[in-house]
Amino acid sequence: MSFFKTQPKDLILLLCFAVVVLLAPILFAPIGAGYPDLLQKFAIFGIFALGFNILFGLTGYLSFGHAAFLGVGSYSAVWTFKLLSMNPLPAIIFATLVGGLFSALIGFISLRRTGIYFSILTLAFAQMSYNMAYSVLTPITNGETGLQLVQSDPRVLDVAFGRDYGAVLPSSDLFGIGMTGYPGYYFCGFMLILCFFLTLRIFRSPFGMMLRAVKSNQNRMNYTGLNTKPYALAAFVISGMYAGLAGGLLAVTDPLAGAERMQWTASGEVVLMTILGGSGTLLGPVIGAGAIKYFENIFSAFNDQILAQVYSFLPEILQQIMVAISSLFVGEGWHLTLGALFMIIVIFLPGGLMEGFKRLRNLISGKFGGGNGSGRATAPAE
Amino acid sequence: MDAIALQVLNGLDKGGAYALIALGLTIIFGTLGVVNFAHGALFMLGAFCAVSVKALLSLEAVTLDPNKLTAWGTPMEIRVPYVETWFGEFGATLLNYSVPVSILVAIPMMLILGIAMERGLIRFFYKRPHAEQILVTFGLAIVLQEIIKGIFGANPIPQPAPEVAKGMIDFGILVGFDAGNVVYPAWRLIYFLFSVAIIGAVFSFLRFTSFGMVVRAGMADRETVGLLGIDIDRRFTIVFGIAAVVAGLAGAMYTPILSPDYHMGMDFLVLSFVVVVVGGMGSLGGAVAAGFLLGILQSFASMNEVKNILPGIDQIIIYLIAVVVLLVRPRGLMGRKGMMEH
Amino acid sequence: MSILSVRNVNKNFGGLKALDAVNLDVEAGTVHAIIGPNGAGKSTLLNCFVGRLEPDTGSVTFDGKSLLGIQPHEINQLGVSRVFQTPEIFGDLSLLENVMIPAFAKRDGAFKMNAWHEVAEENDIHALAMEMLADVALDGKAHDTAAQLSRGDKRRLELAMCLVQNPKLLLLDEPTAGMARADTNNTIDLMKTIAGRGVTMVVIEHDMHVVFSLADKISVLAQGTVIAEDLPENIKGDPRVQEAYLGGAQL
Amino acid sequence: MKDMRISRRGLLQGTALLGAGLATPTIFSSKAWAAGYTNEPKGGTVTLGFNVPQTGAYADEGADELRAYQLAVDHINGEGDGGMLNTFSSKALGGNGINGKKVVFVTGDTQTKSDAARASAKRMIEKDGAIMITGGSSSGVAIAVQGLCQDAGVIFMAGLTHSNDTTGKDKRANGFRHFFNTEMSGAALGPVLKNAFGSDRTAYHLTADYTWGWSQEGSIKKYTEQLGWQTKAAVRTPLGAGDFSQYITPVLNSGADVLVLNHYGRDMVNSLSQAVQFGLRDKQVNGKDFAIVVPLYSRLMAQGAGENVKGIFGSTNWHWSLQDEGSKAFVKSFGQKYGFPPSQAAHTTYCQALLYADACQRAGTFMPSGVGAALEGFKFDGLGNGPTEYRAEDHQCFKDVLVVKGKENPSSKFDVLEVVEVTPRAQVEYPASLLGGELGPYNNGA
Repeated sequence: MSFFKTQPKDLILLLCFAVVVLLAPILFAPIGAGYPDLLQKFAIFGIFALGFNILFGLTGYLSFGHAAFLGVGSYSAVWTFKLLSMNPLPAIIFATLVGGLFSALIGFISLRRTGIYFSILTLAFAQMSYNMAYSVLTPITNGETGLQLVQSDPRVLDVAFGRDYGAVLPSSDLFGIGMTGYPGYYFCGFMLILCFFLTLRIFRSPFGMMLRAVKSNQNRMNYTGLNTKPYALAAFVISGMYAGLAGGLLAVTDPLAGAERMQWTASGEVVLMTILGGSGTLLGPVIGAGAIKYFENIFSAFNDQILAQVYSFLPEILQQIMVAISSLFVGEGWHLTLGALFMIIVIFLPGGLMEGFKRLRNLISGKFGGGNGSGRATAPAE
Repeated sequence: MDAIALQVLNGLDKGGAYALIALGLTIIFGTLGVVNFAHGALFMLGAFCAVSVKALLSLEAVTLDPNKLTAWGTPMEIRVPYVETWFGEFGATLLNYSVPVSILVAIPMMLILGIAMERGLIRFFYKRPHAEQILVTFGLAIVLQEIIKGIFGANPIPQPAPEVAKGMIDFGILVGFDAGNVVYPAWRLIYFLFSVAIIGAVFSFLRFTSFGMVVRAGMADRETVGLLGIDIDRRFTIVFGIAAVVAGLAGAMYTPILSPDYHMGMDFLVLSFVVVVVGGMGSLGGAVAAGFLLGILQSFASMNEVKNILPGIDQIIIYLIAVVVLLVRPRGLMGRKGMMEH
Repeated sequence: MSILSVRNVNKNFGGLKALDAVNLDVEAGTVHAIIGPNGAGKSTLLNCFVGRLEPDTGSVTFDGKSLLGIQPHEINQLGVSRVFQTPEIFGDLSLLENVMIPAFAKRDGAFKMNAWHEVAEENDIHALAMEMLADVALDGKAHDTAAQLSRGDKRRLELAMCLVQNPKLLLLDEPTAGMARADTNNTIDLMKTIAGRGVTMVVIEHDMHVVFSLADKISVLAQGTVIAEDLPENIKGDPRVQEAYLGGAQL
Repeated sequence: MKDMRISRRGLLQGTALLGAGLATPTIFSSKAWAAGYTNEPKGGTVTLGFNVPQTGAYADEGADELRAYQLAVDHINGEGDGGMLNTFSSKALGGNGINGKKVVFVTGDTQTKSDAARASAKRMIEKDGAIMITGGSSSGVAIAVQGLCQDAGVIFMAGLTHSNDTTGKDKRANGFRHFFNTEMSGAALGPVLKNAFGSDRTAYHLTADYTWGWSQEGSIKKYTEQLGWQTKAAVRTPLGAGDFSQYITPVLNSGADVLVLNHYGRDMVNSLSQAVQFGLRDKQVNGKDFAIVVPLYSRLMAQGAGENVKGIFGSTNWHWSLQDEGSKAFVKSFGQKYGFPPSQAAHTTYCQALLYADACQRAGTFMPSGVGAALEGFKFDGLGNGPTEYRAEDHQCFKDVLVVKGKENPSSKFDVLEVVEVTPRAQVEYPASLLGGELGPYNNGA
């Protein structure tokens, strides 16, 4: 079994990753993120970004339409709940498969072009999916409200096995374990670890090397006897499956699928997550996803009351000034923070947060380790 | 027939806006090689130039009327615009013409803004990957629109057209329809003519001035022109400013058509990118042609007769065209080889 | 026996005749140089061998199979490798990876979802790649990023990338263009070694020093036609060739 | 049934393994033995969750909702002038919080997206311990958050949501709506439109292409066609289209003499302004004056349409110019605190907060089933809409509906609408069975 052949360094990385995921409720509690819904989002969008990174980080194809795969994943998961069973396993299996199929279709067409033309093609497909899901396809998607469970759903498998949910609306459960709250988080967390492990294998495999070659020089690849199209398509489909799985998990933890998760801004969000964390790195996208979801959920919740508490150690006038300044960036102003953050990251840390960590490490080892601390000089902004 | 004529007119005024935004985008791309996701924000800022001009003109002297109370018990305010107290009749006229007047303000404002943007941010991104250009300009767009939201709020702010242009013009008579069949709002026709004029001005500037010729040469082959000892960068900075002015004017003049709000730039951004790509990245003629083409097709797709056959077609037509064009003509309608393909 | 045979190939660009009824035979195990003034159609001809261009008429046969109408990667899989005028390498990748990729292409074909094994487990490929890097004296830099190499090193890396596939035919487009004299001599030595292993080579070259050091046979192309094809010593004195080059100046 | 089972035996056996798991009783579920209810307040405070749009197209409306909530919390805690607490017919609240606990609140941004709204509500429930969720400015969000609150076992007091589905097809036991709906808008507008424009009219609908739009279109069609109107066409327009002119041009020569704009928010502002720009307000068709109708008005939005709203009919839940004691008290305390009058969104959320607090106080508990029982069938007055009832069958408030018209000579920028008619509650009432849906039992959570 080649599992055991994983390099010791990678095994340690995987173990550390798993430990952080498992202990997240405790580790993230001090920064106010230790509650199940946000942790679920960390894990789910971590998977989404991991998958996106396989396409963008390795092959360099910038897709602006990946939210569409997340969306169809959610829809197929909710339909699985409605038609088959409230068990999350069939739901995420179908979500992954449908995400893969849909991405194979869109990828096959879009990959006939490269560069920004590819980006616009994926954007166009995703926007068409979104617009249709919002309006014309309402019988399948339930439009603006989003696809929801109802008591009268058939749930064939559940009925066949005599599972009766009584008069209440069922929620998904894994053999009796409800998928909300912390059990739901651990289900997502387990999937995240699994996906991280798969990504690690892909990164270290000859296939992964080929994907990086696609990004580096397609011309040389062709003259080296390699067909770039299937490699790019495979990466596209794999990332589409990750997105489908993420969409499925969104539905597992919260059985509602809304059309707006297919909008182009949602596709843009995963690009930002990947770049913020560091595209092409293993851990970066997960960190980026966490950072953005943290901003979205925590910063938007700050109001003047909370700010006043934060600055309560200051004299009253200073406190008021600080609250006035800070409130521009939190609560309803959290978009401003987000925008400014992107600019800062892209300008000063094009390699994302991972590059920041690396520079920090180099700095520290340069100072205390007495090494030359050169590393690889990263290009300054100019 | 009159229905089709109306939709063509409608497509032309829509297309005018698309073309103007796309023109700036494609110039920036062709000269600087930068994918500017903040271009929609420039359009929005232009619109808010008009808002600001009107707001300044309608600055009011507030006096309290002790005899009248508001519903919540405070004295009623009496508001009189300063321009009317100072300039009387002329002030009222000025206020009436606030949108056209704002053009005079928008030109220098947008030029300064564009140049500042290029010098302060964009120039550091010439050699960076397109993905990073997209991200940094996208971040800038968010920051700009949030600032506008902070100042002007999230609701649309109506900007009426001057009284003379508020009515309708019987366009049909001019081209042989019966009276009253093809009647169209005057301001929209003005907008179309305005966009044609701006496009014409940009084209002749690039075609007939020596500055423009250097720029066009630089677009075709930057290195060679650089080798001739011409300071291309400084010219390109000005080009960026011009693109910003074009977007800003498009926005300012659009305000009577669409009440501006902070988010209007984003709505136009994706659309104008599709226009640029359909036209061919870096192609000026392509951007203009694609802008009008998409505007007209969008109008046709919105007709009942079409929607009844293909429900929802009006919502996807733009993207559908983009897909078809890119698959049939890989570089868009008038794109050049090798542009943006890696 | 000829391994590559070109029969009556024509290629027009617009109204311009780039190749005019070209015939060429490359014998297996020889070094065949193609020379000619700028714009003679040398690169066009080479592009017709690798699937980048399609001739209007005529045939290109390699090892008994037609090279026309198939993709570049399929041609490579038949055993044709190419070195470019400006080195085409994977700049973001390490030297070792640069050489391993063609080795995988040779072993696994044009596409394989080899996503579960680690590269580190591929001991054979690793050893082969290191051996090739040693052959071009780059094994000391195996873990450097390829983009940082000097132009000469890039060229040698590209050669290693081609050689690791053990090609039946190696096409070289001006392999010493832009090189310093010392580098050029190194490259000549390297190519002699390769030729010594029996690899068939087609070389396009301007530098006559290189051509006459290496070639077993020379074809001279001018204005899209082969005006001479002979042994090097015969070409040297051929007046048609001197006529084609700079209107008769001595080579 | 038995026969079918036999024929499906193969399938059943094939999936036996999966089934064994599925059939496992919910022994691991914490709900099985938990007592009490979700987020039962233990200390001296009780936390309410205000979930409003802070970004996106409805941000201004959301900001107004937040202001009203802040005011309501002040009044419940005994600060300020007490506002509508003084006019409210129920006197249970004594200005010392709810059930002796001081009210605190947390806020969140719905972004007017179902996903974001649910995430924000979940945060308030899971992290901040909110005992109820309230707010919102669109029906999709309201329905999504209502479903979440039902699952989580907290009460949801809907904010601005006008779709029939919120208390119809998608109603939930834990959800309550004070705002009116499209059915009531239609019932209220119908007679007024007949009086103003006669019964021989041909209408052309432009409808926002999502559930609320369709719901609105259906109601208006139903009531106007009862009056003898014809419907020429009903065209769906994409949400957020910005420029609606390509949908308006076909109206010009269609022969229709009434344009119904089933749009809300930014779409309403844009489509109305553009319809006026295309001369529709001044047009003559079939010898009659062309008319434009906006079934759901919002004063905040009407400000955005500027002078284009003049003379345009519509309906609204509440307007600050109402002269009853409740409305006057509310406008006074809101206006003095913020310097401008409250919107209908502010009014409805203020009422919802007060109604919730009052129900808890009367029930003596925060347990959803107890609070719900106190709200069901609750009759009250003094909150600005006249005698009102929270109907037990569908948790929908029934009260008078305002038909309004854009004012011809506004005295200030807030004074854009005038009340044309107050349609009595009896006229807009409908049987609960009309809209379908199932409340189901209360969920108290764990």
